[in-house]
Amino acid sequence: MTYDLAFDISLAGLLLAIALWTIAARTNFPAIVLFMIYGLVLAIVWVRLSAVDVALTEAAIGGGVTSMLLLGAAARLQGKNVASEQLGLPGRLAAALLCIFVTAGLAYAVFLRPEVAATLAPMAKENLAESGLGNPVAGVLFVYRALDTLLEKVVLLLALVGVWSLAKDEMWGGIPGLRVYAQPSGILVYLAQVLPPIGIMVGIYMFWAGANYPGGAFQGGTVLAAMWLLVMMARLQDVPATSAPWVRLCLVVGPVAFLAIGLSGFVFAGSFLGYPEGHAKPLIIIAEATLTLSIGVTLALLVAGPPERMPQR
Amino acid sequence: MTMTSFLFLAACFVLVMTALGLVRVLLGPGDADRILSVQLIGSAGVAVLLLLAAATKTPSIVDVALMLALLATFASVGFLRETSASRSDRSHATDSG
Amino acid sequence: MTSGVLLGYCGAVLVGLGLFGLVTNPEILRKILAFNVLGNGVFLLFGVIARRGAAAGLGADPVPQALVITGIVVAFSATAMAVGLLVRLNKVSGQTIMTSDDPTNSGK
Amino acid sequence: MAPDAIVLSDATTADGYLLVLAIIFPVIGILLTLAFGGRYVERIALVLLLAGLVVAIAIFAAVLRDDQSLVYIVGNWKPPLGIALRADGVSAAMMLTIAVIICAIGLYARGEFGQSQATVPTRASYAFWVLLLAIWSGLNAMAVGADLFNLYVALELLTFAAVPLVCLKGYEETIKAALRYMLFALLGSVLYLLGIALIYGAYGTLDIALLSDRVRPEPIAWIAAALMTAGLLAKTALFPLHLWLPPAHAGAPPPGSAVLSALVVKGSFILIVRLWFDAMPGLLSFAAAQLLAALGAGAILFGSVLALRQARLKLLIAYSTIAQIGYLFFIFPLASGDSASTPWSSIAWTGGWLQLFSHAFAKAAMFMAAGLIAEAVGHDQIADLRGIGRALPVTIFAFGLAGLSLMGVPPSGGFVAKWMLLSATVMEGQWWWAVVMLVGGLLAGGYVFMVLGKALSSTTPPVLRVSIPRHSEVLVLAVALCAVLLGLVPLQPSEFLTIGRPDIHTTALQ
Amino acid sequence: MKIAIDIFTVALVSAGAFFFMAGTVGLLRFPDTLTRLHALTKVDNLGLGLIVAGLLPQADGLLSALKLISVWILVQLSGAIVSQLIAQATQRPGPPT
Repeated sequence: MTYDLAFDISLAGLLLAIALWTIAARTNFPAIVLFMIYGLVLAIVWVRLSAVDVALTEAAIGGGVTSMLLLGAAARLQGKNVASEQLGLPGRLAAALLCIFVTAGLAYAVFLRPEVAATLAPMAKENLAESGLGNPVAGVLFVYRALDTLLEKVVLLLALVGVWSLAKDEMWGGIPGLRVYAQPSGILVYLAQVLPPIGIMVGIYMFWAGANYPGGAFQGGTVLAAMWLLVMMARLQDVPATSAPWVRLCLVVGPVAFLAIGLSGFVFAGSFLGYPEGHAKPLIIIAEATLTLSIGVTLALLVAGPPERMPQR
Repeated sequence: MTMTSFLFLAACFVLVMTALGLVRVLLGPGDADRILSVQLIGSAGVAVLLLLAAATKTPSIVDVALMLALLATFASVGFLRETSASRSDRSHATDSG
Repeated sequence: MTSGVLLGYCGAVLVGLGLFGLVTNPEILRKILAFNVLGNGVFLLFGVIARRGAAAGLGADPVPQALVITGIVVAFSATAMAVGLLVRLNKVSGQTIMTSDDPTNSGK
Repeated sequence: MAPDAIVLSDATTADGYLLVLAIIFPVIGILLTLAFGGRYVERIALVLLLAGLVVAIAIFAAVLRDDQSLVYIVGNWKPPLGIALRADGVSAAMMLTIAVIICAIGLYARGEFGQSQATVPTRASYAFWVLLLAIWSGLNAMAVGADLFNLYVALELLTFAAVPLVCLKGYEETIKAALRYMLFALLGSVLYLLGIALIYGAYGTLDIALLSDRVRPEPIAWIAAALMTAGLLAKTALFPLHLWLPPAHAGAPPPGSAVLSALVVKGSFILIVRLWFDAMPGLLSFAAAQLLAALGAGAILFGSVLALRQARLKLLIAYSTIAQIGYLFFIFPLASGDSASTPWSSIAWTGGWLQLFSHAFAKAAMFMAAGLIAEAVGHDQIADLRGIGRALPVTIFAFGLAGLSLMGVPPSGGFVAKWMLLSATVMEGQWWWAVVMLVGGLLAGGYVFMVLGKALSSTTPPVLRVSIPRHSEVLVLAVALCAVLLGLVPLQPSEFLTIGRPDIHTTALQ
Repeated sequence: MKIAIDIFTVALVSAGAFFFMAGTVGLLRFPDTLTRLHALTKVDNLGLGLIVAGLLPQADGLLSALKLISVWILVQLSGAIVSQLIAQATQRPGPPT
């Protein structure tokens, strides 16, 4: 069985070549295109590392929303690239030396593997039954390290507040400046009609499967975000104002539900973010379902950017 | 040669072949050509993942392929945003890398 | 050499590449891309450690996997916020690069 | 007999739930303001500020009463699988400082970001209150975090709240400052995360107490520690990674500057201390400690000299922050020496933390004072502040009091802190740091008097653009007085700051 | 029986991999964007189609087989739409070719 090693070597080589190229490309657009391919190759790498949950996340983020975000940014940037601000050769050499030093240190650290691999896998698996989940990664995210997950959702919302705060004063609460087509081509409208139903199904499947198989709220939410963006870009639905009550409700419903379940743990499970015995799985499903929605809306609005116009009345 | 080895070999072949297609990103000349290679490697990525799913007998890998297939269009849609934006606003310098 | 170790070295190189791009490229958008390459290198190291910790019938240790998923979310939020700042800066001043000189350093 | 660290991590203590509340209360505020679109943002924020202050006092009281750490095991999942929160004496004191300063800043900010009854929420005021709450949540999570990855999330919470605060005004230079800050902060967190990966790979846990037992002085631990420290230094803005700080801290609106300079940079500093003294106690060699302190010395000299050369008041204060952060790093060589049985029983441990607390109060007061001055005269050019002392006597008095603490002149918290650090240099025989500290004190005197001299130089007060409400001035004075009152702490290692430190455990390791 | 199924898989997957190679060659060698687009469509249709068909007998159960087919359909759909989008973009007047 040496073919799998051959595959991994090709994969690693491809990944490095693309990364090198992304860094070295002279202009922005090829760099972004390469970066999109890079995300795709990474998803395969994660599969090879037996981390299918991460592969799904990377595929969803790298393939969908990051591409839209970066291409949208490239389209909005005005003014040409000035190469004169390049760091001088001595500076670049010094930087290269530093980076080689760091890489060497890390490679040495990879080389120095402990005799007994450090792992929490047995412990994570052993305690999983108590929660009724079948996917150990979901177990870590929603049971053992639920506090991290909760705070990370707050980080996501905070990033959105940060992006919104970049609006002009008079546009506050207005409509994000997502680039939509003035006259979308028929084919795009067709795509935006056909793909979202499938996408929403996949998104719900991801979150539903996530309890027992790879997948989960984040992967599902990302798919929903991509689909919603597509619909908005094809002008099948208007971009909502950031002050619209339903938008605000969708944004917070997941974190609020998760936090409420966490706080109810004080009373019913004797601990914050603990789950009462026998009720863990339904509670986690409720949290994941609402989080899927909130994550979808948050990610889409992050891509859409700060408010740039006011709703017309 | 076992089935597993064959599937790995096939995955390896598809991967290397489409990797060569990446040269198109370098050559360009237009952005549409660059997007074409994204499209090619997207399809290849789906194929590779399906082969890996069969080779390692891990059905959940098919979900990753499903995700890639679903989102494969987005690069192109994003690219169209790029051209439509540059058409309407100004001429955009996006030439060879 | 197993594939895990191979991908580990790969992650180390990605970190170096990303760091180099982040430090040397004045173009802000490219700095953001480089940050993502760097971040992915770090995640890859997590992945190699997870793979190394395969036990109890699991293909990889779930704890580092969960950390990576959290990390990817945070990295995406960071990218979105940095892009937002960049677009705003460009709109206000027409700049797309981070100048190396520090206007406040000169004092008077 | 004091329990050792491993036993400590095992059980939730009676008042441990307070630690969760300290993190969660601001989060509730963020979610509420997002849901209700911000019409009530100020009221929600003020209610939660009060609640948070009560929690912080309760935590302080509980630690003081029980003479031991508060511990909370989240979800009843013990480390290494789960996450623990711990508050020792240092955390409790830190949280109280944070609470008092944030509440003061909240009251102060009502002038700039307050909402009258009928108005629709404006962009800046909405964002400010949300970000202030988020910073508080992040800082509390930093203070009580006992898991390296949980601390990473807290660190990011802090970054994502701090960056938009910098460019709230939306001017070109503030956006640029925010972007620069963002890139430095992102680099910092990604390096920190890299260290986490290596540590988990080598030791199989991220819990600080468990790590203190497992980490050995070996190459992998060195590489991880170096990466994490480098990342955190970028976030703390220690020389020579300080480039982002002056434009960012000077560009934010005054309440924002105050919270950034007084508190946010300290968040990552706590983590550096936790890393070297708690998670990897066996790793802090003489050379590493000297290197950290040398960077601190560089910061003191560089920051102070540049502060002297500034024409704008807010930039001067920002450069002074760089210098004052430098003092904090003397804790590494001076507390880890041989003169005391454990680092925490050394005089430098208390001195270092006291420097952190007193600088927090002093710097908050200074930026708040600078904000009032800028509001009154419409600019902050030092050269044109002639006679401002006549117009705003209370504000200038508060500025002067805060300045005393920065210089290290008695009676002030800064004096006691610097005196303790100086004594420690004598006890440790590391006189070279004493020289730096004395020079730094003189330079601080230089820049403080540069401002005061101008402010008091003329007898004719300048025409004020707007009049400053008296209560704002009194508030600034109260914060400055806190910095002075810290000087009443007795000149010996404080018992409180040693509560919950794993004394038996570490000595056994050495 | 097992042998026959395996031979079927090997044959179809090999044929699919061959089409991926053909697609790459086309992408690199064909003179302009539209002909390259044509080459790419071949890959999407035939390359991936053959690989999916080859893997079908290896799937464990009807549901897995259906998932494989739906992945293929999805790639077909997005492939067709992307071809249209790119063709439109290249046909409109403007700087990128």
